Amino acid sequence: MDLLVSLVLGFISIVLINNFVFTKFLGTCPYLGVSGRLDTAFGMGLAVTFVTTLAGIMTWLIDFYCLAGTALEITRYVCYILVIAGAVQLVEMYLRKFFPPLYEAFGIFLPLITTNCVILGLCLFLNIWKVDSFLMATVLSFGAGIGFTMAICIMAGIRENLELADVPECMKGAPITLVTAGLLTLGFMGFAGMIK
Amino acid sequence: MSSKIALFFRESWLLMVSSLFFGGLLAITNAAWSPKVAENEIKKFNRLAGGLLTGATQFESVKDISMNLGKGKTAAVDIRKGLDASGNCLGWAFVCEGSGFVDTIKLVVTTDAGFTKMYGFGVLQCSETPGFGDKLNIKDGFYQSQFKGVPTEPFKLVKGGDPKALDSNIVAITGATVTSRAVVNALNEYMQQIKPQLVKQGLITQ
Amino acid sequence: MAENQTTVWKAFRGGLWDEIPVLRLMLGLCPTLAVTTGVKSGLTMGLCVVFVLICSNAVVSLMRNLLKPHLRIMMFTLTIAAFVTIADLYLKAFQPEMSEKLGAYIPLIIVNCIIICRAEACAAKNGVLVSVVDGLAMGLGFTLVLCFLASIREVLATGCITFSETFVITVLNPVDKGGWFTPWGAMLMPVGAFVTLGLTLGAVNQLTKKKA
Amino acid sequence: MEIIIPVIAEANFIQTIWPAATLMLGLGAGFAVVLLIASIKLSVEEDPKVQAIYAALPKIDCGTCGFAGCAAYAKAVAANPELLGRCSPGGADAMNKIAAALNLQISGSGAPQRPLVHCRGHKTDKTFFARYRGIPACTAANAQPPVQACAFGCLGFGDCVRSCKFDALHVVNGLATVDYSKCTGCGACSRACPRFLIKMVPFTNEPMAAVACSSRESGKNTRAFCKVGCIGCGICAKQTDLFTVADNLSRMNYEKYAPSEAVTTAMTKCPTKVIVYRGKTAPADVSPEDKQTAAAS
Amino acid sequence: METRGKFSFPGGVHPPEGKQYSQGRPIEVIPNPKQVVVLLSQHLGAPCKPVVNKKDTVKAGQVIGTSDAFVSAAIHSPVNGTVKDITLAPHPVLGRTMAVVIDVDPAQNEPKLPVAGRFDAKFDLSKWTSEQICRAIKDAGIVGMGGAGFPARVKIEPNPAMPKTILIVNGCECEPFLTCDYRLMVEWTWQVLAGIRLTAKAAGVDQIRIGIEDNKPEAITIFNKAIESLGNDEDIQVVPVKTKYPQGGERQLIRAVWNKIVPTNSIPPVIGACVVNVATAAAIAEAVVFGNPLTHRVVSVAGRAICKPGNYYCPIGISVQELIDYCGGLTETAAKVVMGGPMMGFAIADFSTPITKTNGGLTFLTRKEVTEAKFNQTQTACIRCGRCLTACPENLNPTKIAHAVKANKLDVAQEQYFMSACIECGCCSYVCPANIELTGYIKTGKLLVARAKKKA
Amino acid sequence: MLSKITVSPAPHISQPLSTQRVMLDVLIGLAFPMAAAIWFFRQYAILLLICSVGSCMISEWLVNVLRKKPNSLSDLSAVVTGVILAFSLPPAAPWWVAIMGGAFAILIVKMLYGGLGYNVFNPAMAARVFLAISFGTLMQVWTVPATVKEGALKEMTAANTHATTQATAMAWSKEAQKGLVPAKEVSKFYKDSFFGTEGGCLGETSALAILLGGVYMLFRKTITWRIPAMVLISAAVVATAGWLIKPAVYVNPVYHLVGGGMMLCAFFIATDPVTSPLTVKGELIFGVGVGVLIMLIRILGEYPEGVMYAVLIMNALTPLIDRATRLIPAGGKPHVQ
Ligand SMILES: Cc1cc2nc3c(=O)[nH]c(=O)nc-3n(C[C@@H](O)[C@H](O)[C@H](O)COP(=O)(O)O)c2cc1C
Ligand SMILES: Cc1cc2nc3c(=O)[nH]c(=O)nc-3n(C[C@H](O)[C@H](O)[C@H](O)COP(=O)(O)O)c2cc1C
Ligand SMILES: Cc1cc2nc3c(=O)[nH]c(=O)nc-3n(C[C@H](O)[C@H](O)[C@H](O)COP(=O)(O)O)c2cc1C
Ligand SMILES: Cc1cc2nc3c(=O)[nH]c(=O)nc-3n(C[C@H](O)[C@H](O)[C@H](O)CO)c2cc1C
Ligand code: SF4
Ligand code: SF4
Ligand code: SF4
Ligand code: SF4
Ligand code: FES
Repeated sequence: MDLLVSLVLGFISIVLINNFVFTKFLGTCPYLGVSGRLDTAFGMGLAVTFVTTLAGIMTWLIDFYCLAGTALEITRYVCYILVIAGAVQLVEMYLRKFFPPLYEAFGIFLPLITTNCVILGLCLFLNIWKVDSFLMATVLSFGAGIGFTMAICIMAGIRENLELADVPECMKGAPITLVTAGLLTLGFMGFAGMIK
Repeated sequence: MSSKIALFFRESWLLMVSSLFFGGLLAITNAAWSPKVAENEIKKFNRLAGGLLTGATQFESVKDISMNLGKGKTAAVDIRKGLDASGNCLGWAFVCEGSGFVDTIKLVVTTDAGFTKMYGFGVLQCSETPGFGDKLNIKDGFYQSQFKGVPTEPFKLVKGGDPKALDSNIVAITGATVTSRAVVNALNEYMQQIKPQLVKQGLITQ
Repeated sequence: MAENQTTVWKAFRGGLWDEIPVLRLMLGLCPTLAVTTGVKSGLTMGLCVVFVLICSNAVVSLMRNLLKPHLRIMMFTLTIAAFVTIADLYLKAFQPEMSEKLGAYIPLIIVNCIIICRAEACAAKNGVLVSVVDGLAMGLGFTLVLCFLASIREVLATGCITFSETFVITVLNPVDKGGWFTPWGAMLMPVGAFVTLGLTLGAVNQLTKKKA
Repeated sequence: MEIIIPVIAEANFIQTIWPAATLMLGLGAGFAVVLLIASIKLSVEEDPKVQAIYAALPKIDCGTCGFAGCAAYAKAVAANPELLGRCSPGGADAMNKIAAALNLQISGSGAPQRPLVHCRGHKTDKTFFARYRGIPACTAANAQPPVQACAFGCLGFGDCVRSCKFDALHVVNGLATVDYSKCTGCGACSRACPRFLIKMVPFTNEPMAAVACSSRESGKNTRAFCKVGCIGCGICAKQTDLFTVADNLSRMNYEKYAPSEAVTTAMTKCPTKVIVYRGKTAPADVSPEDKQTAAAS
Repeated sequence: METRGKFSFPGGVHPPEGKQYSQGRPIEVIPNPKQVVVLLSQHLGAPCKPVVNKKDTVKAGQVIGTSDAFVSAAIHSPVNGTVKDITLAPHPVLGRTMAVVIDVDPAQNEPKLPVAGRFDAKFDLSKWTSEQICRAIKDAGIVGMGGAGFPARVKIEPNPAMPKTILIVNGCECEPFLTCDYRLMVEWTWQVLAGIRLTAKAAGVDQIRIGIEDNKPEAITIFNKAIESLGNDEDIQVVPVKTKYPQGGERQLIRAVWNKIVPTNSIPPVIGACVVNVATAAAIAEAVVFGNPLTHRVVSVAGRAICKPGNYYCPIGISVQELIDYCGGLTETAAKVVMGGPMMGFAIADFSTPITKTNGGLTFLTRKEVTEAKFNQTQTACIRCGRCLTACPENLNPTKIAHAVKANKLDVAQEQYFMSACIECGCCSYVCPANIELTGYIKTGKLLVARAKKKA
Repeated sequence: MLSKITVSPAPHISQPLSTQRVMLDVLIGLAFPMAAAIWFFRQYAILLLICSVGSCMISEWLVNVLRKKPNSLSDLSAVVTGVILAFSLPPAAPWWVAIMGGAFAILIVKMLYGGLGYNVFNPAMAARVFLAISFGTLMQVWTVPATVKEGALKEMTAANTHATTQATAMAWSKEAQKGLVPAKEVSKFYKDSFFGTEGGCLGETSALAILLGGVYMLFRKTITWRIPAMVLISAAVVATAGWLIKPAVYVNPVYHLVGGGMMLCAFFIATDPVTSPLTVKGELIFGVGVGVLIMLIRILGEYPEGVMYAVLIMNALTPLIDRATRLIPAGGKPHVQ
């Protein structure tokens, strides 16, 4: 029961309170780039969730069983990124060949994700936070993706409305999106301190 | 089969060679710099603790002191004995953790040799909100100063009062009660648990 | 040779103005937002990126003719990750405070889009010299932007620019040092990062539009 | 360097580096195998056009274009050329290459198609009944009972201007006027005009002569409604058979047009001066009224 | 009224009724003008081709325009005279269209009189078969006189694919200021009733419901009495509906009276309803009984900006200017001249525009009635107050549609916000505090879609 | 004659209602709490109101000038923003805080998006959060109302001079949650919150005055019942749940409803049409969201008051809510041809 509660709290915390986009600035590029339309944003979010979960679990396992406490720690970053890049490339090819509809729906976002900070950031933070349980690592990885999905969907909704707004010419596009992102973080500060 | 292997090497030799090369490079760099990294860690502790324990030149770790975190969990406490150049014990320094407003707060706390008086604390890690909780960080700020030289009896957090009075009443940082309370609670917990263990090991007297 | 010089010059100018990262290319935003709380951390980050960019550009340029399509990304990330690790280690060893402050954002240089972008767009097509100059210029451009943003944020958030305990430039005299300026805590928080960058981008748009 | 060298000198070289180097070699080799097999087994046929576009892109999958990576953008541009120029890392270079891949240039065969606005009535030439206070768009104004007497002429609210992606069209004193130096002949404007005033015509010559009017009103009405409307008098048709008059309106055969004495005569003899030159080298068309005000000031 | 508020629909607005100007004025026959301009497009569907030539002499009631298309209606001369010209003339909706200009013969210049006096309770339906009635409607060129101008025969003729079960008579006249239908119902009760019963017979339906807004209690009483005095067992009922604009919209009326909903982008016959305006019914009665074509109609002239408001029986083709002159001219404060009512009518600037078959009124508005903001077109951005959404009788999102149209996102307007379902009633624009021409944008959007479709 | 005639699309008449009038009605509604604020906080209230409103108006004017747009001050929305911002400041906040808040609200949160009608977030609330995180300590000085002579809890009325701080209603509730005071004792003072005889932000103290203003706006149809009712009902439900489960630490729901910014939020802030959903269903969801979030933050969060965060979060969700509650035409979705 304690475990369950801590998992749930961990999940809520990483989605709402320590949301990677709002508090750690991770994944900002796609957050700005792919948030123009809600359906694309949602696809991107799902893809990120999939990859964070996958990468989080894999790197946690590698770290926990191979690297931690040995001289190999020095190769941590290289291992992480190779695992992420390789796995993503593989999944992409696989989907493309065997599940074209799924590929169309979210596989096309996969290459974009290899170079997305959320993924590597999550793996690094799992390490920094010293997450020591496989379940927690899984839940946090999944939660990070969900948090990203939530953030990018909210932004996409706003941006669809902004298209009709009389935003000054020089602020159109990325600048106003950044300002919006900033104001969004103001709101989400309300969750601060809810769970520690 | 052999043609497949040939294909494999034709396609992949570069990656493999690079892997080998970069692996080596990393290892060498690591070998060269890792001692320095380890040294930094110790330095930081020493600098913080040394700043509070004037005269201490080296710190000696003490084993088997642990904290009961409740729910059956325990954690080892990083506690060291501060020695002056001639090896006299000047006091104790330990790392103390508490959960703040944003994230965990880590402090280095120093006491006198008899564990009866606090010399003060330094901040190892604190990511409290700027302008609120991070006032904790201000070296020799009013909050930190309140702990300098007060007895190690349990502290009490009060809102309002005179911060200059050196007693167990600790005045909270305005707008950051949570942070302030986290520090007070952590200090109380740690000192209460550590002291008997030190006594038990015969390192201090009651 | 003359031609080579012009490409080198072009690469240099490109990085510092025409295609200055962040402002024009809209890449590498995460570190930009995260580390611009202070000029010092911005500068450190920027210099790390300069180092990684130069090295990775050089290596990629050297092996540009040997790359196989299916291992391209692998090769790039491997190279970059190795150099980033070295930079990280260096900071840990010689700049421990900065290393602590920048935390995960140094290893995150690996996925900083600028670096892969330059590997693809420049190093994979050009000789070593041009690639290295490109790396240097792009890196410096990035550093410049970081420092610019960081100086705005740091000044508004603290009133001063702090390099070390002894080296502090006071711009707006803050209240806690007996001045009049009440620092804006918000500038150190995410909102300060996003809004400053947004407004800067808007200003750049406005300025370049006028010129065109 | 001075830090590294002693280490290498001191330590057992092999022992220092073997764990890391082997681990990485293993990883490298492992991925090399897996990805090689995958690239062979999982290859998918691609549209060559998409491939060509993809080749022109920087392949960094940064998402700046608003699509999910370079491949997705390549596909989208291939399907919809209007998305050209979204890739900022690729810059102008990539854009030109994509344009080439998409064959966007107007093919060289025949005269280029260019828009011709078949109206010459500037605001000051036309009669108005009242004030239009509705939506400032031609399509909206055209759906209202006429405010401007001529129900065929340019409304001047610039639906065409907004449709032009190349800033090649402007409303000048109430009349849509093409800037032929910027126009690419894409034809968007001709689709935008609710009065069908803009026709894409073959620019067989530069400048082109044109009957800049669409009014099918009787001559009498046209005269009452507009100072520069075609009244269908037929004088032009008498000069050359390039002009034919029907429904009170003269029309010109643009395919066959070539500069000639007869056309020039028609221009000078046209009582309302509605036959004009249009094109890059055509003189700016200013209505008589404007001339007066210009002279006065 | 005990049923007040009972029969209605969601949404809608309550504009000032403005009926006081002409409500109390009996229908007045006006003298023939010197010239009439009979437009050749007065209905939905294919325009007519002229069948007379310049200088021909024409008799009152003579066909001057026909079309072979199924959805069309013939056009007749309302006067004796000579064809002066066949030319472009201003049309209240379509810009400038072809029209036959007829100079009235000064010698045979007596205006046509209404025939209402010749109908009474003893009207005998059985003299005509369904086919005969349809034939008469067709020959008389009758179109819907409630506004849409759909050829009446097409609507009424039984159609095996869509059997009709109910005839709903539209006596709502929800449009502010207009009173012509009210006067018809009160003065020509028997003619209207005869027309209704003929229509029901032609359409093959037994159930007749007459929807009248409850702000016209006299009309309701008169009709109830008339139906009672018929004394037979026909299923005719008057349904007093709530006074609310656009109660007279057929989709709204069907919902209020019959509690059924016409599917989006569809027409009433799909669910078995036939909706006819009272003026149409009156015209049908005259056509069937006397063989008179539709050449005259009652036009209400209302508003503060006209000197002598009233309800006038006038020839179709008479110009607005002529009516204005007859009514004593515009007042000083006139700001807008609207063909039709203020909610759906068309503001005109060219007063030579002729009256058409579908034109039930002329509204003359002062600047104050138009409101200063509307007159000066002072708008703010949409404040997203949602008033337009709650006012829309079709449950649409007018602000989103309008903004999508403005941004040229027609697919969004249609696929996400269902632009085509808009009935262009104007409720949204009426309530908008930001004074945005929502209905105008939506109409524009529909035109753009239509044009894009045509091109494709 | 002709020149006086105009032509424009139907309809040709319109409701005698304009944006300006809507905003004026809001200002009239706000006049009630404004009177209360001035009564309780005297010169503090007047100074902050002037600074905040003035700053908002000057900022808006400035942007219009810079963008060469017609002056939009006459729509009065900037004044509304200014007043609401001032209402959400502590009475003892320095004057320049109000000025900076007004500038942030209008320049960044409103005009960058194109001005009235286009902003995503509630300008006053976004500015309030900005000020709170920038000038933490300055934003937490709670002045005792000038009218309070003798008070409820002893500490609350240690002195009744101006600029004496006291805990706000919400701070007391937080204390109760931490077990420092019995919730029951705290709950007793809901009457102070209702009439406004307690510390708090300028405009929020008197629930009574806000209610009067709200009723005026409801009567004028400036706002509908939907958002206020949903905010209050949902908040009451959450508060009641907490209260029933742990009456020792959670104050009673009435206290939550009349205390803090709840009333001001329900009637004047959450109802901002620009930043709340368009559809009826959307408004209901929005109201529930705001109410629940306020209570979650009050009960579970570290902040004593949740209004500003709750409103901003729901503002951000508004486009998605609008989308989720998209209207279906009365005749059903059209068939795809
Ligand atoms: C935009 C703006 C920002 C200001 N910021 C501050 C500030 O951060 N701190 C401050 O004490 N005064 C600030 N002021 C006001 C000071 O300039 C003022 O002179 C000062 O507060 C008066 O001194 P006092 O502390 O004796 O009242 C600001 C004024 C404006 C207009
Ligand atoms: C933006 C913001 C940041 C805050 N950061 C902290 C913080 O870092 N540490 C803290 O203890 N309280 C912080 N608080 C304040 C607490 O949420 C809350 O006000 C406190 O528990 C009660 O403070 P008081 O009793 O001193 O007034 C912050 C508040 C705000 C608005
Ligand atoms: C918004 C709106 C309001 C209408 N109001 C009326 C009305 O008040 N009276 C009426 O007879 N027809 C009105 N109509 C027209 C009816 O929808 C319908 O076309 C007419 O009643 C059918 O009869 P008809 O074919 O005989 O004209 C209105 C239409 C719309 C779209
Ligand atoms: C009922 C109502 C409530 C409003 N509430 C606020 C508010 O809380 N904050 C604000 O800045 N403006 C408010 N406004 C004013 C205006 O709508 C707001 O400034 C817009 O968000 C600016 O585009 C309100 C207006 C109305 C009609
Ligand atoms: S829309 Fe196309 S054809 Fe028309 S003016 Fe512009 S570029 Fe030329
Ligand atoms: S040419 Fe057509 S679209 Fe262009 S302004 Fe004239 S009427 Fe409008
Ligand atoms: S005009 Fe259309 S959108 Fe507006 S209220 Fe009427 S039906 Fe609804
Ligand atoms: S009524 Fe006007 S202001 Fe209100 S939502 Fe509709 S369009 Fe916007
Ligand atoms: S730097 Fe591009 S996603 Fe973070």
